Amino acid sequence: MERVSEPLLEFTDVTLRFGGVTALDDVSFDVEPGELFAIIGPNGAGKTSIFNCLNGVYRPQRGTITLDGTSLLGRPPAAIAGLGVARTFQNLGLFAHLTLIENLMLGRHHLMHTGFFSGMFWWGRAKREEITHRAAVEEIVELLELEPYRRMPAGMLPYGVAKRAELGRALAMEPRLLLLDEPVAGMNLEETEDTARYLLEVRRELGLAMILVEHDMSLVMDLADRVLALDFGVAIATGKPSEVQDDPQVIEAYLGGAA
Amino acid sequence: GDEGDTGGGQAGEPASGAGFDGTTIKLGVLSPLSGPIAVIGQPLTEGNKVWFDALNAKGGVAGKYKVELVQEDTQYKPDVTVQQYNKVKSDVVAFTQVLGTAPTLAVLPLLDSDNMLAAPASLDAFWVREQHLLPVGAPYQIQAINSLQHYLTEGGGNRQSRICTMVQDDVYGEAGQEGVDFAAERLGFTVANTQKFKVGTENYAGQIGALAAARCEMVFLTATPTDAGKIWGTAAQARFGPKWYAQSPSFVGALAKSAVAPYLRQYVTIAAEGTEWGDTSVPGMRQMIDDVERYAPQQQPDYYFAFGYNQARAMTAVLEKAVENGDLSRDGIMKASEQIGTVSFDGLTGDYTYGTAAKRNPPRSTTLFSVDPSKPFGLATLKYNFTSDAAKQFEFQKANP
Amino acid sequence: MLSVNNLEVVYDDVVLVLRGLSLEVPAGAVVALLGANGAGKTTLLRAITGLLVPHRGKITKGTVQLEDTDITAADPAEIVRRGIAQVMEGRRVFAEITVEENLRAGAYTRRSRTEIRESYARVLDLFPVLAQRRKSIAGYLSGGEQQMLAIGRALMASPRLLLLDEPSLGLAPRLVEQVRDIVVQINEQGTSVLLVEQNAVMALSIADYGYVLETGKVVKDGPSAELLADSDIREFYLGTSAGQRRSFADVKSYRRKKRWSA
Amino acid sequence: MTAFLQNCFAGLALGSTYALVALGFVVIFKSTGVINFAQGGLLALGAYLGYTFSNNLAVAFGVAVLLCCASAALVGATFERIVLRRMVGQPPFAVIMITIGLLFILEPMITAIWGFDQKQVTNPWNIRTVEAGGLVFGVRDLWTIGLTAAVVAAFFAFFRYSSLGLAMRVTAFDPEAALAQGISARRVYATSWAIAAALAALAGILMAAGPGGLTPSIGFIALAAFPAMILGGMDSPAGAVLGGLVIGLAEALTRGYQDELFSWAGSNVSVIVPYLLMIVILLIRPYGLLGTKEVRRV
Amino acid sequence: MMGAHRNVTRGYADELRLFGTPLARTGLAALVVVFLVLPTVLQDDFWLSVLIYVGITAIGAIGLNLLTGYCGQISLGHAFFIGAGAYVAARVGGEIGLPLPLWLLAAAAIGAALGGLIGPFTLRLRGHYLAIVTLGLVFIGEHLWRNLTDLTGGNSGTPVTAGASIDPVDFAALNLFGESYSRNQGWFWLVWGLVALVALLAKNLVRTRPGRALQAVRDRDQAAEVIGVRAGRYKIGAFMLSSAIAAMAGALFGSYQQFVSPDEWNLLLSIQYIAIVIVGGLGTIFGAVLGAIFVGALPALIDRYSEAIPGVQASVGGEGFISVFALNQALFGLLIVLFLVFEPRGLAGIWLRIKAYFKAWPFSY
Ligand SMILES: Nc1ncnc2c1ncn2[C@@H]1O[C@H](COP(=O)(O)OP(=O)(O)OP(=O)(O)O)[C@@H](O)[C@H]1O
Ligand SMILES: Nc1ncnc2c1ncn2[C@@H]1O[C@H](COP(=O)(O)OP(=O)(O)OP(=O)(O)O)[C@@H](O)[C@H]1O
Ligand SMILES: [Mg+2]
Ligand SMILES: [Mg+2]
Repeated sequence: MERVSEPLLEFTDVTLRFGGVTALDDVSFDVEPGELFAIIGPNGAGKTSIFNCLNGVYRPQRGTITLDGTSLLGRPPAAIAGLGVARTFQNLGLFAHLTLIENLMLGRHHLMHTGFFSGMFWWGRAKREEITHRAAVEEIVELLELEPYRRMPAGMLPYGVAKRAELGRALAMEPRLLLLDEPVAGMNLEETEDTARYLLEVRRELGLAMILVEHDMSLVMDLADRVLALDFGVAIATGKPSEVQDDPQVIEAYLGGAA
Repeated sequence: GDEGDTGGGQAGEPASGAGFDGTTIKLGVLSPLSGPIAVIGQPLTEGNKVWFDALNAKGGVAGKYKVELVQEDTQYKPDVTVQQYNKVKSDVVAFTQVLGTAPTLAVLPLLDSDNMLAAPASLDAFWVREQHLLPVGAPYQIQAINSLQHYLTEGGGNRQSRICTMVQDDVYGEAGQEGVDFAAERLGFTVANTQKFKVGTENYAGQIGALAAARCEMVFLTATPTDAGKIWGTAAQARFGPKWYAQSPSFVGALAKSAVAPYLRQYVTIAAEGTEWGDTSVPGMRQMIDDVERYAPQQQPDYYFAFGYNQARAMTAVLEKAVENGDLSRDGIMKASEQIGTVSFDGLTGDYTYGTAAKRNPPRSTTLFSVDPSKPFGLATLKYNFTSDAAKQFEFQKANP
Repeated sequence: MLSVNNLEVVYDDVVLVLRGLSLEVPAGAVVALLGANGAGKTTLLRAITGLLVPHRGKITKGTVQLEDTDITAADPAEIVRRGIAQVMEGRRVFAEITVEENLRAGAYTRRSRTEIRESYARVLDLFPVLAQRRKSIAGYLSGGEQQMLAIGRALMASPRLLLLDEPSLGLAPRLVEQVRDIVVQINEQGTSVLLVEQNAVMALSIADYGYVLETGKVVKDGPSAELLADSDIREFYLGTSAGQRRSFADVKSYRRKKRWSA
Repeated sequence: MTAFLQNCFAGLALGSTYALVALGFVVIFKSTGVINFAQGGLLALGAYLGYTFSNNLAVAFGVAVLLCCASAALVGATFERIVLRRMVGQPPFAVIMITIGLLFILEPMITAIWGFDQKQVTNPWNIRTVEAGGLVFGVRDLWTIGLTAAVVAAFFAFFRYSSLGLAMRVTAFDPEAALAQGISARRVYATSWAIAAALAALAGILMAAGPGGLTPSIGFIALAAFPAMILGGMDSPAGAVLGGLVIGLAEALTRGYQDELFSWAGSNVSVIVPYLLMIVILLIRPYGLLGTKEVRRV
Repeated sequence: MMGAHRNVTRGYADELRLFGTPLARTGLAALVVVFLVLPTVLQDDFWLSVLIYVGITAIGAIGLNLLTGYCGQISLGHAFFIGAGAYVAARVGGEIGLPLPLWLLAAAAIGAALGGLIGPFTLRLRGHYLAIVTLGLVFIGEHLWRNLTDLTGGNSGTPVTAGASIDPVDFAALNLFGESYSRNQGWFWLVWGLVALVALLAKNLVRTRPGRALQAVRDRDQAAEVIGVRAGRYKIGAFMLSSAIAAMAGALFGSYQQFVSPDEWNLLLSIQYIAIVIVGGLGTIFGAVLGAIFVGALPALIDRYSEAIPGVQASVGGEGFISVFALNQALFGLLIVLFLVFEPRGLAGIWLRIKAYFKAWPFSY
């Protein structure tokens, strides 16, 4: 791929260890603005760990991570969210007792300003803010076809819907970089197609960059611009989807006979 | 009140009104009747009741008006006490018992604004100067002062003796400490060591160790029975044997039957009032024993019972006066409480001079007891009805100046 | 082996989720259960294993029959003791204890120490990753590793009937194959399987019989070969209606939604 | 030095009682994930049952101790039978509240049955002492320490050789998933409540045999055992024992040296020393000395 | 125009109304009427004082529910902050003599400051560990209250003479339209007016950005961080807010009771507050008020009627197995147990059930 601009995200020489486990071993990659970048690899390869480093949940022992020239290392997760990094979670990170709408509104938390006091004294700013942001959230609800679940507590949502709601919450954050950790796990083909469509639509309309971690290879192959394959924390291949798919090391470690 | 036109001092039938329906006088009791402090509240209330049962059997107040108690459980909490006070205040002419320093202080403003009379169930010194309270007995400070005087004159001590205190960390403890400090000033000794403890402490080895290390020859103790038992048990185990003087609420009959009894016999003196339980040579005691046998035969000898009995007696004096004045309204009761003068308790406790709060003079006598398991309550008179000079000089202040 | 008759389940006293659902798992068979999100698959499994109570759910009608015994709303522990084990939705590994302890917990109903040791060795054999991380705290495993643990834990019970709620969820393609093989293998050893899967290709390829669920009702069922040939199933579950797989990149936004019951 | 050792012994004896109570807390926490506020009530109940056996039925004290532990265990198990089994999978808060409710029930029942007055439990120890090396040891204190050690040893052996420990932990962590493994939450709850009640009863009867006798407020000790449980780590039986001893020693020593060292801190500072110590330790080790760290991962 | 179904709301502004539906509006109107009329009908000082204490407790419980129910931080230290507030009222309202709004605000400020001191513990400690540390706060507080004699009056307590007047209205001696009202009547209006105000403010808080953030922190604090919620700040904020409200409740408590002593701020009080928020329903403002009514008024009710039960000893020394007072406590405990077995989500849960039933009506399911 031609370098058209400065990369949005530079993830350089990152090493992350937990006790004896090396989750990431000198991993580097970068993501262009508007690019859909996929990370694949066997279970435990370190994919989610990359996200956790990006988010500031884990602090890597070595390496640098910059977003648009700003270093992300050492910043608390909330600050990184404020810089425009949004994320969906592999094991669902919805707030179980809040309704779907409230979960999505939380995505807009860093875009809003109401504090304890202005919240208590509802009339005026807090109310206006609620209404504006609610409108933005409703757009996402419509886009992701979540209407029937609006008021259902997230804990009661069926698994697939919950995944979609997570995507919605991440979108509500109006991010520059969207991290998707297995967004179609637990979805059937029809639902996967829907999600693919949402992702493409979002990309077309908002032009934001995405990193996709997914075990559904057909989705990765169809959507990704570039793919990084990891094994045991080591980057074993990077490139166009078709190239990576044919890489013998990737087949051996990850795909097996299926692909 | 609406019966104000009967006027004070005018003999005649008192008009019916709140708490008095023309035949029966109702009195309130605000006491912890459940929870941990019910150990005290139950016998106190029983004491109230036995007195009035006996009185009613004789016809009642002025021989014609029966007295009925309206009991409410305060759980020893000030807020519950306020609620319960409000609950019964319009059904009673006065309160013959309010138990607990904090609960009493919490209803005090209400007593003032309602012009209601209540008899507090503790020997706190600052009740003396509250017009709306009707205390009985010699306050804790007096017990302490008299004890110290006794120790220095007849108890084998002198001003150079190492005199210590062990007091519980609350108002009751502070009252004891205040008495000792007052005595120290008047009698010219210094307090060598003071140990404070929290009610319900599990282990007293530290304090006893400290008292022993301070080589205390005499320890004045302010406690309640559970703690006192543990304290003496620990002292006995540590083979620490000073002369203990303990405030009356520290003792309970069960202690004299417990394993520490031999130790208590040897080292402990209890400062209280009146006479031994069952000592029929004292008329007040004779009457009380009779009444107990008749109206509460299951009642064990109990210090708090006697206290409740005395409270009821003081209240009866007020009621008699109010009936004589023909006015059982709150104002009438208050007026009567100022007029009763000296009330005799027939030796159960010292005589109390009532009147306006500023002029009241509580009894200042103390009876010292030694522990004797063969006695009904486990106490044998050591020195009967004794008033020290220092005690006479003690001045009483208001609760909330 | 298992038969569910006309089952009705209500959550929270108001939300009717299963509406007279009936289904059979013959002894020794693998039965696949397909259905969109929210169709009620997980709810059915909960109803079978007696786990509705913590979700404020109730069986209001119908029965669940294990061989000759009625186990409708029986005590869950009792149901496990009768030989039903399950892989729960969302993995539900015990995060604060080690992998090994998780597996031991799975064998709780079994008494023979030697048999437990055998099963243990077998699970570690199936999932070498777990063997490596035997002493790790389960909560720190990666998502896929936790999924393996959840499957392993269910295998530790050595059940007669195994309920699998999306076992392939979050597993790498190579492992999905492996899980398929495991299911086949344990089925061959005599365990009946009820398999809830979104990966319809995988599920139908090993199942003897399949059910399609929609809003709490069975809308289609049949031998898997029949289902695999069904044109609707091919289009909506396998994505191969025209013989060739559609690319996700070409999905049109006006796509028709398939709803059998509509 | 003698004074110091004497204080240490007092602390050890007190700490043993704390350890028993804290162990009861831990057992219930381990299986249900809640603090059992009724522990003090069970302790008082056990003590009064012991009193009835020992005084009213006049059985030998040793037998009375066994009987009171057994009957307290029965009460604990019955409580599970009537109430707790209906709470499987319900929010822990509701269960906490139920233990508070139980405390509210137990307390007045005890006073209704046994009254408020102080009881003296017939026992072979009383205030007897033995002397050794210049130190005086209360016989009851020696027994308390000894029995605690024995019970704790038996407890650990039991957990070592039964799968119950694991079952308890997973039931507390995720009752639903535990059920799915065939772990009967009911049995787990019943057993842990029985054990906790028996431990409480033992602590209660040992305390009641002391010089202070027995009054309904005996259950208050449970409050003092909170810091012991927390300081050791809420889900660690070994931690409970360690915490109990540490708190007991700290309390006894501060009390012994209150005048010399802590007079500036107000009278009676020893009462709050356990809490201060607990706070300091938790700041350094947020899960107590031996507690399990909560796993949080996204 | 088509009549909209009562469950359908149009537009967000509509949906955001607290009393949007006709039913809710009717309920509100009924509550206002009860509020205004009750003290004139029910002049009984007992019930009024019970309800005043209940109201004060409800305010404190709303505060605790924000912390425990919404933010998930269990605190057993509420009694400490209540006590602190009472002493502020005694000094600032009583001694210095500032008027009601000022001593209330002063109490809130001091409460918030104390909460801010303790708050950082929440960053490090989780769940029950935090609960027990805050429990320690009660004991340490009790030690302080006993020893800071100048502030608290020490063991003997202190009178609280803080007045209840907002010039020119004195709630302790209301004089409206030529009618004069008793202290208890005035206090009823004052306290329940404040309950309504605090409940409204709290409700607003929890339905806007900060409230959602609190709940997110409760449900999953790490995920909350990742989506941009500064969990630590909200935890401390919740602690400060909750203790500020607690201190206000304490100040009202002191001022109404006119006397307070260190024994009152004990663990039992904290437990009572926890009981209220659990019985009422965690994470609902309405529940906190219901819980306070339940816990505060139920014993009074049992007290009234338990004498009719056979086997009960109506007074000390009377016949019967169990005294009416002991029975009262036991019944209270029993009701709590039964009730939570029936509905673990508390009173608010029952309310939700009823609502859900009516929403679905006439179609069940
Ligand atoms: N907090 C942690 N503590 C200890 N080990 C961890 C922690 N987080 C991750 N690991 C380990 O690091 C490795 C990489 O985990 P990671 O979650 O990144 O895998 P993954 O590639 O996302 O796998 P999957 O596809 O299964 O989700 C795993 O072996 C995991 O057990
Ligand atoms: N605890 C609950 N309370 C109320 N409704 C619930 C609850 N759990 C599930 N539901 C509802 O029941 C329906 C079926 O849910 P279920 O989880 O069984 O679906 P599923 O088929 O397993 O879906 P998925 O494939 O997404 O896991 C859904 O509409 C869901 O919203
Ligand atoms: Mg992952
Ligand atoms: Mg499901």
